[in-house]
Amino acid sequence: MSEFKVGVLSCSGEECLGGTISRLATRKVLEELKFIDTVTLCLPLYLAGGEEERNFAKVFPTISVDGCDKLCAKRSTEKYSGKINGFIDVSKIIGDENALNTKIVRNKDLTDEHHQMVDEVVSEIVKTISNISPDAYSGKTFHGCGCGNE
Amino acid sequence: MLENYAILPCNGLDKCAGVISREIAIKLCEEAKNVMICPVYARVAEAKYNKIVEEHALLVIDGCQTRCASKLAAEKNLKISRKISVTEEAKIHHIELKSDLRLLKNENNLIEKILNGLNNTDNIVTPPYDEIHYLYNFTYTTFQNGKFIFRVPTNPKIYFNENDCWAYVIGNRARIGVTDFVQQNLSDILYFTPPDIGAEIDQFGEVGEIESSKSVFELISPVSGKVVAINEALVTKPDLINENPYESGWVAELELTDFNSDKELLIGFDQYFEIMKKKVEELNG
Amino acid sequence: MSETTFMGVERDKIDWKPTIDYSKCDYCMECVKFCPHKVFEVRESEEIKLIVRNANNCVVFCRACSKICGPDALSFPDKNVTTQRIKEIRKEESHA
Amino acid sequence: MDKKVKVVPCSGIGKVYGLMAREAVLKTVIELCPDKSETVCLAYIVTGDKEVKEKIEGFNCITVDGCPKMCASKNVSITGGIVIEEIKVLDTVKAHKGKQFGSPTELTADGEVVMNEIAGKIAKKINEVN
Repeated sequence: MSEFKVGVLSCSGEECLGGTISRLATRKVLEELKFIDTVTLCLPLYLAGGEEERNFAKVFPTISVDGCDKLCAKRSTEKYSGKINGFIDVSKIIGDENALNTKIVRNKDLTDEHHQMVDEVVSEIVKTISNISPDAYSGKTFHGCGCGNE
Repeated sequence: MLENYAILPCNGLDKCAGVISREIAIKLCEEAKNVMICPVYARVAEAKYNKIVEEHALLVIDGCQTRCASKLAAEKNLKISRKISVTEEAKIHHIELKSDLRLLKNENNLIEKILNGLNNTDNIVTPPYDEIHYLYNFTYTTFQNGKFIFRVPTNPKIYFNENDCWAYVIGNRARIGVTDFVQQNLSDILYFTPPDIGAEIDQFGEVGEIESSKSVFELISPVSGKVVAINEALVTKPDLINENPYESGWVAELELTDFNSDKELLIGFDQYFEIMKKKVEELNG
Repeated sequence: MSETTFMGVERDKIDWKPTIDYSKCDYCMECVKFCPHKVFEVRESEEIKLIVRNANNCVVFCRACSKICGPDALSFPDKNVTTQRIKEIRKEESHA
Repeated sequence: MDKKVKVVPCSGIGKVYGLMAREAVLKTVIELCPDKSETVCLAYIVTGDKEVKEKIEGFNCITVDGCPKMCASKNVSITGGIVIEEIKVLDTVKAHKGKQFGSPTELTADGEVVMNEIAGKIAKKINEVN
């Protein structure tokens, strides 16, 4: 089992395309890029009492992927878990006019062009993960858990 | 005489056991004041039977081991009062069921035996049973895999088998259930099929079933005994098992028959914790 | 797999696995899809298309595959006999 | 404008039920009831920002949750929204036993069926109040 697990939190925003792209790119990193051991975390669980999500982000390095410059995922993670080891603003990659499109949000409406945007965000996520300082992985001991990650 | 029951047979058409389930249901309705529930119609128009189910105790007759009738009852949140399985009954009476779909001597013989059994037992739905107070102030030891947290209670009165089920033993009773390993692997549990109240369970015998959209898990009893209660709350809220499989998600309560001997093949927290950790690692490694 | 144990007994010594009744099996392969432990193996090009490949992977006392088997083609040993046998082996080994 | 019912899914990213909730809500607000409903980013609600609070506080909201943790419902309530209906994806899923619904990335045809059913339930509720 890899010691280098990384949490990825996407905003999955429902109001505009940026949110959908953040979600799809995060899923793609999880499903297709096996050399990075990523774990997706549910943002709304932070407030709804998700012990597992909160603990994970406190102990493992975590990055956020946001659809627009409101950076909801980044800010909430900082608020509830204290730190973030990198963040991505999808609107900076695909441009505001795309990110803020409120008409095309559903998976079935996406075109090849949109899937290309997803891939661009995927490479940005990979880059961000590889830039995480090795220090972020240390001190990841759990209190009294004897976890199997060693 | 079995009376005032709603009878739900599987009515399986492609197997002898299913055909027998239908015949038994017909006979029960002919002989006494029982009402039939058609499984096909119940599936598409359950409201049709609401009143009948409210006013009658429910007898479920499963033909083969797939137990479609039980599953249908679980899916529709119906409370089962009695349950029989034609396949199990055939084994008990040493009658071998063939693949023939017509009822011949052999089959009629079994039908008669099953009907006798049903008509000659008391119509007690739930045997009287005294509540034992189970204290749930467990301390847990946990380990984490990715974001998933696995907990195991350290209470010395809780015994485990290697099939990921536990028994919380107090006096001659035990509550049983599944561990976090099962709950985490199944994910959202949608269906619960409880064991029958009054059923005699051997150690390592089947004692209910839970199911998510990922998989089905058959509970393997750590202890031998008679089922005296089931966790009724799970019938409508099986996800209580996801919430806490050791406390609100307990499955059934057994009156123990031979715990001293059962204990030989049970393990405590220390051993189970290590086994579970290894299982999680193998699954994810 | 010889290092795996069940209740302290070498898995190899415990007779617990499904037996396929080929007169009933219709090769629907539901059991293969169901069992996460890869007990079964599909052999597309052979006459007998399904075999019990990794008997020792089979979880002792688990009979779940037989429950999903439509044609009732899977059977298991008598659980009480297996339980007794495990107890005996444990005794033998503790005396050894 | 402001009378629009706010429909908020959990959009959980770990299980297919989160995607079902999300797609059902998007179908409702984009296709079925565009004039009577709109969605609000749940991630935005979680931030607790003043602007998003104004969008939710005191408004009729329908939440759609994919798991018993009820994230959408809880977060909308905390932010002051009036939850007029809590839809649970699993309630609808239960009636479709033995089917495969897809992944958190993509729904199968069976997944689409359940998603459409949920969208129908949301739309029905919207039409009742509006």
